[in-house]
Amino acid sequence: MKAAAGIDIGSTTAKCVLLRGKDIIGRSLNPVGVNIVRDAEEALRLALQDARLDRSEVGFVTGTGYGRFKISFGQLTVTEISCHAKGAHFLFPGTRLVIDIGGQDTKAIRVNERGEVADFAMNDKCAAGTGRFLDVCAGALGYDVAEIGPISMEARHPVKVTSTCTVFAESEVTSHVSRGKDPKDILAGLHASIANRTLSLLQRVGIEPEVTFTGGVSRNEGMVRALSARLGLPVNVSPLSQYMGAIGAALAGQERLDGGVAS
Amino acid sequence: MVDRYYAELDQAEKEKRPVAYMLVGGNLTEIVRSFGYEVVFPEIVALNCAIKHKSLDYILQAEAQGYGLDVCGYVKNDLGLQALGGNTPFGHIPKPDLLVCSFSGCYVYIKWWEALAETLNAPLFNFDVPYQRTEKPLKEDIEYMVAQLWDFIHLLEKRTGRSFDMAELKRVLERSRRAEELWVKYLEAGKHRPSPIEAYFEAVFYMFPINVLRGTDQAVRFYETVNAEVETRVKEGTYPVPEEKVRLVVEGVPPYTNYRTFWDFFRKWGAVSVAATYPKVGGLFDMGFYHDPSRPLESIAEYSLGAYVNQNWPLRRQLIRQYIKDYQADAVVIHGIKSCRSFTAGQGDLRDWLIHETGTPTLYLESDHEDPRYFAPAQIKNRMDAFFESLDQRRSSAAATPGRSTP
Amino acid sequence: MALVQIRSPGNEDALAAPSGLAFSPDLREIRALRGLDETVRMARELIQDNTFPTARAWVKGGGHAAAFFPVYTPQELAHALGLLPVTLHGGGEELEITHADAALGSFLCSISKSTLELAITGRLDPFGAFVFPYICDVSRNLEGIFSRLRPNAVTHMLHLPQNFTSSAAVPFLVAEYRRLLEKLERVAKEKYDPSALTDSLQVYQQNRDLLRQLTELRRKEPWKLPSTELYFLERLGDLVPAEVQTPLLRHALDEARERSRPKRDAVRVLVVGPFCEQPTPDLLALIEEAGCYVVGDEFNMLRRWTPKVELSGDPLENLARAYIESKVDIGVRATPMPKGESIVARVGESEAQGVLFLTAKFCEPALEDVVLYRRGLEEKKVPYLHLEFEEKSTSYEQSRLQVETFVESVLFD
Amino acid sequence: MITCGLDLGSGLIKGALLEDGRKLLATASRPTKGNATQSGQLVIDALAEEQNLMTGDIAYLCTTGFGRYMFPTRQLQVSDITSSARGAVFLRPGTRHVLDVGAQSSRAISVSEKGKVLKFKMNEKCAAGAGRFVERCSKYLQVPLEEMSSKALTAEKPKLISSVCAVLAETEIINNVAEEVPLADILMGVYLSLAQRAYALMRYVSIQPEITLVGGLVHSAAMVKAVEQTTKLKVNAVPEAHFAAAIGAGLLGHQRALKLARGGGVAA
Ligand SMILES: Nc1ncnc2c1ncn2[C@@H]1O[C@H](COP(=O)(O)OP(=O)(O)O)[C@@H](O)[C@H]1O
Ligand SMILES: Nc1ncnc2c1ncn2[C@@H]1O[C@H](COP(=O)(O)OP(=O)(O)O)[C@@H](O)[C@H]1O
Ligand code: SF4
Ligand code: SF4
Ligand code: SF4
Repeated sequence: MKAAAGIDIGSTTAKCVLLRGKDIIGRSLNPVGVNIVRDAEEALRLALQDARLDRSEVGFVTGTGYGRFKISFGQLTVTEISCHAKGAHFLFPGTRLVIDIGGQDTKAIRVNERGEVADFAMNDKCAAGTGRFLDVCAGALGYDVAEIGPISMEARHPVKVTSTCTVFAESEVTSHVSRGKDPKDILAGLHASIANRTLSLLQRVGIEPEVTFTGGVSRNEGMVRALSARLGLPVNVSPLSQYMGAIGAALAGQERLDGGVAS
Repeated sequence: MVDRYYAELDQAEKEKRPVAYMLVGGNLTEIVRSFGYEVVFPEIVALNCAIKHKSLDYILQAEAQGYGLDVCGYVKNDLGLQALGGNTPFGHIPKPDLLVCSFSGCYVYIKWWEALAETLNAPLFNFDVPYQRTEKPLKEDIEYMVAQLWDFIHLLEKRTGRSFDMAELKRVLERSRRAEELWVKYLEAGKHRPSPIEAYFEAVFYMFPINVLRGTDQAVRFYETVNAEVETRVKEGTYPVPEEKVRLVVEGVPPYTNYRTFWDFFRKWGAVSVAATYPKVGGLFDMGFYHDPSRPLESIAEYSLGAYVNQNWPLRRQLIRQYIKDYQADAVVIHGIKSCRSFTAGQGDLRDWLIHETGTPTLYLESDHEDPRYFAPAQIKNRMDAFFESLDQRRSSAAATPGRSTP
Repeated sequence: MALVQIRSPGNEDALAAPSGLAFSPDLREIRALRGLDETVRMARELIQDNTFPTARAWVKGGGHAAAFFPVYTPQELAHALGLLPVTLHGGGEELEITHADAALGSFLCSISKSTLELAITGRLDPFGAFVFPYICDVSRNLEGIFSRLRPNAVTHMLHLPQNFTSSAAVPFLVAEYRRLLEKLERVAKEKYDPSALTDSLQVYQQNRDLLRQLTELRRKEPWKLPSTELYFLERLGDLVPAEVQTPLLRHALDEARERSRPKRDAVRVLVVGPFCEQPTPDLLALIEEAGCYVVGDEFNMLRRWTPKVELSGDPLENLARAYIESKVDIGVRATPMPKGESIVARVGESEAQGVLFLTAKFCEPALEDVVLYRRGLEEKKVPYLHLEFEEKSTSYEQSRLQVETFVESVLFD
Repeated sequence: MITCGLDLGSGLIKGALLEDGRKLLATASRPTKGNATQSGQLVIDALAEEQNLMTGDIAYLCTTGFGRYMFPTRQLQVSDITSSARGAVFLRPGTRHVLDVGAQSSRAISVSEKGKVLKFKMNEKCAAGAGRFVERCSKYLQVPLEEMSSKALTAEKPKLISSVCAVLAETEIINNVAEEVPLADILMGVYLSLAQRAYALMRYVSIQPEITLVGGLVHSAAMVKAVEQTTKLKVNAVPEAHFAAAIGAGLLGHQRALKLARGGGVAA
């Protein structure tokens, strides 16, 4: 059986997943730079390497994410909204609500029992409350994004962060630091502020368990906890959460393969 | 026809004929024209500027005067244009001799006309139209408006030295009524499957005469031609969207700055609007209202009261529900306008109501009608793709598993 | 005396059990006279408690309450029916907005969102009626949303006339008030009685007179009554009946007059714009700290709109006529005279040295007027500053910088 | 009499030493790091050392800028809009309009011939219009900050940035790189976008020549060119203008000291 590849070109990272039947046989994650076509190829190459598979074994390539139109070697493009829904349904079949927080946007997706998108909403206006927001604030405090989640969870007196703008949040963070606030507390405040903003987005589609959290920011435990607390519900997270879009794309390709479309 | 209208304005200016400025919603075009005024509709000028990609220059001019980022783009387009001398790519816009503010459906009207009055030093008549909160107009509302209309008529008599001719007004209203009936016939063609009309993108162009040229023979003839064209389409099977896949009801003002791009996003998915609320900003003729020569001033008052945005949310919701049913629509698309609160405040609630209480899939998009800085094509396209994708998906799986309804 | 009886830590989700201040149904804790500082402190606490403790106490004692959105609404009508009229002035800085965004839209003022949030989170449950005046499209549309959200309550979009010269405006407004009365009667379970309305008009007349004396004192001797104090005294009337507020005002006036405080070297400013959404108390304090005396403002326009209501004759008509004949210049009604002239005249009356436009973000009525006002001020070389605010903000660096620069530009030569 | 103006900015602390409010003796700057009081003192020490003075020789110290309240030994503080205006008129007496582009905000100021602020406007909530944006672009595009301007000046067809958001603008820039827009064109696009935002502020307060640019971006010839192109007017840009706020604070300090010596004055 040929494998299906799903490639998700996001604003910050390119992800690729190889799927054969119901098995994820390879994956890759690399940063997107200036040459998107090359990054997509690289993502596929790395995933093939991971799966020890030859390019000829891939029967179908599906692209998703903001850069999906740049994947010139793919056969199909699907929006990341459908893909995250599909992917989340695949890993957590009971999912009814998907929260995807990526590098530059946040999405709330309500899915039906078949993993189809019933309704969705996205953040508008600006980059506030997204992964980028966390990246910038982590930078202002001199941490790496991977560290800030766990640190935020040690806070005892979270400070209030009100700035709705990523750039101004950075200066708000700096001014809290200069006033001698504990970085833990500032980070906890940042996480709470994003959780709150996300909740308001989720309200647009309606909150229904089970909730699955996807996208790069779901790797941040602090964020998972803040969201779950704000929702008052447990939240599914998989180690593969950041790959959810790529998994969904691969699944869409797999369906085509099953339907008899050859490459 | 639009060109001819601007040429006419130019002519009026040269001949020194009096010019009145009016708002589209609930306008008093019949009365004003019967006193020999040419009429400028700054909203229409503004949207034409946006289509021609000129609006940003005027908006920036207005912002330099101090109009904030959040002020309605029409207002900024108009005041910026005035400050720059009134020259548009399609002709010169003459200055007003009279400002008629039909306060119907939008509070900004009051502020806008006030600013014009102060900036251009022109007399202003405020025609206060109560907000419509009941299905049938209230007696006191009509009495209030008719009293104001008489004040207005007396003002016009004083300003022009002409005396009011009721018989002439009745003849004009008769022609209005003819045009209105033909317009409704056009709109209702959207009930056919596939639809021979595009009730949003196309109707927006065709609504010009019904708002601006009501009461003229020209308007009547225009809709006769349009309807003949629609009949030919049906006969020959040439439809605006050749392969109709999704039938939509569209709510909201279009993004005039990127009109074509926006339309193309719909066409790509075989989506056609079969009914829309925006072409009803002038009046809800398709809901049974027509100007009535036997009750001239009363029917004019009812017309002003019945403009789409002058209806409260319960009435707006009801109308949209009716459209979905009558036009067999599959989904609703709402286009929110950043700088127009009149239309937009509450559209989120409408979306929620449509999805949860009527079970209609609904997409909400946001940009601006005049300000190109707020049209983010990639974002809008992404949302549309995802929406139509999911609609498609749910349909095919509903077809595969009969008996299961799409949520 | 201990005012605070229960105070929750502001936990959003613990709303089922109402938190905040608690009172007895006759509000006797509030009626007790006390010193000016204490009154201000009490008013501030009451206003910042967004669970509407007075209305809750009132309803618990068997009464009914009606909520009114700013700016002008004839609260006398509710008063005459024995309802507690409460003005909804937003959610303040503590309220988190999570639900309301979805129903409204991104580019709207905060007060519309916070008011809706208050309703969604159950904080407005004590109210049986919601009245929204047509001051702008947002307030108007909000009524439609409330009617869906609170189907069991009475909602009304009050159309206030914009044609002040038509002879039909008063009869129209009387009819409009009658429609409102009919709805309020349902909530109050009382019938409208004209003589009760006349009594209410009188109660409100007294209340307005005192408020006017207080603002007059502040205009003349701002060091005796800073605006931060006046503001809370006035806003107390949002939450308690006029007859409860009036004696407190009288007491405060007497005390303020007697105060001896040094006069600072500050710039006298007229504050224009915050007639609906309210800035945070900290922002108000900042303005005074940075070197301004606020000698005139647009807060609490409700009680200034109809300076005098005739007491003899048909009370409903008197109330309507007072509205139509009012000469107030404000962003939410058609202008009685050109804005440019009007602002210059207002500067003159308040003997201000400059104007501070303090407008809520996205508040179109206020934003559009600023342009015309500016033009008038520039012609007469009156300095001005325009600041935008939001109901909720904690970072004041930018505002402080601008107010200080403004003060320096007036004071330094 | 020697007075000192200290501008505690968000990125850089700048100091100026003046003699009798007429002569600029020295300027110095240090990055704002950690404790503002300490960094500020370092600047004052550097100034004193250059002029062979003791700290006690400074008759009056006036602070300005974002951190103006954070320096306890100041005698007076003024806003950086007030001080930039004074400083600009000191450096270029014909100035009637000052454009100040700093790290976090841009301001347009119209001034009287004495340097008094008549009207001013700063950029709104959105952070898209100031120097920090240039810094981020420099990081992103891996061009050292000092070279941004000279590279930009070689542009042939500058590519404007349409996004109003500083963060999303970065994405837009990356897209431009991907689409192989020449680096110089992207860089000049950055300056032109800044200039356009600034122009909106300038129009609001009404533009009158002469225009003087102050703040950190005076070092960027590309910024000067961009503003000149956008406004179609000549723009003064002298290197000392980076210290305009510090100079202005020194001047105001001098005025104030004189008044005190005369025993009058209530201002501030
Ligand atoms: N190890 C990690 N721990 C916490 N957060 C992470 C980690 N890795 C990535 N992120 C976050 O994920 C974001 C990228 O998410 P992703 O879904 O890949 O975005 P996109 O699809 O837009 O490229 C980053 O901005 C960062 O905040
Ligand atoms: N040597 C330099 N070359 C180019 N740009 C510079 C240089 N120094 C500073 N800048 C620019 O000036 C900005 C800082 O300006 P400044 O007026 O000092 O800000 P602040 O007063 O807020 O600290 C930086 O963001 C940077 O863009
Ligand atoms: S209805 Fe909207 S677009 Fe029209 S004038 Fe009012 S605010 Fe502007
Ligand atoms: S703040 Fe302004 S826009 Fe908002 S509801 Fe009040 S008047 Fe209307
Ligand atoms: S600069 Fe800030 S406020 Fe502006 S759009 Fe970007 S993130 Fe949002």
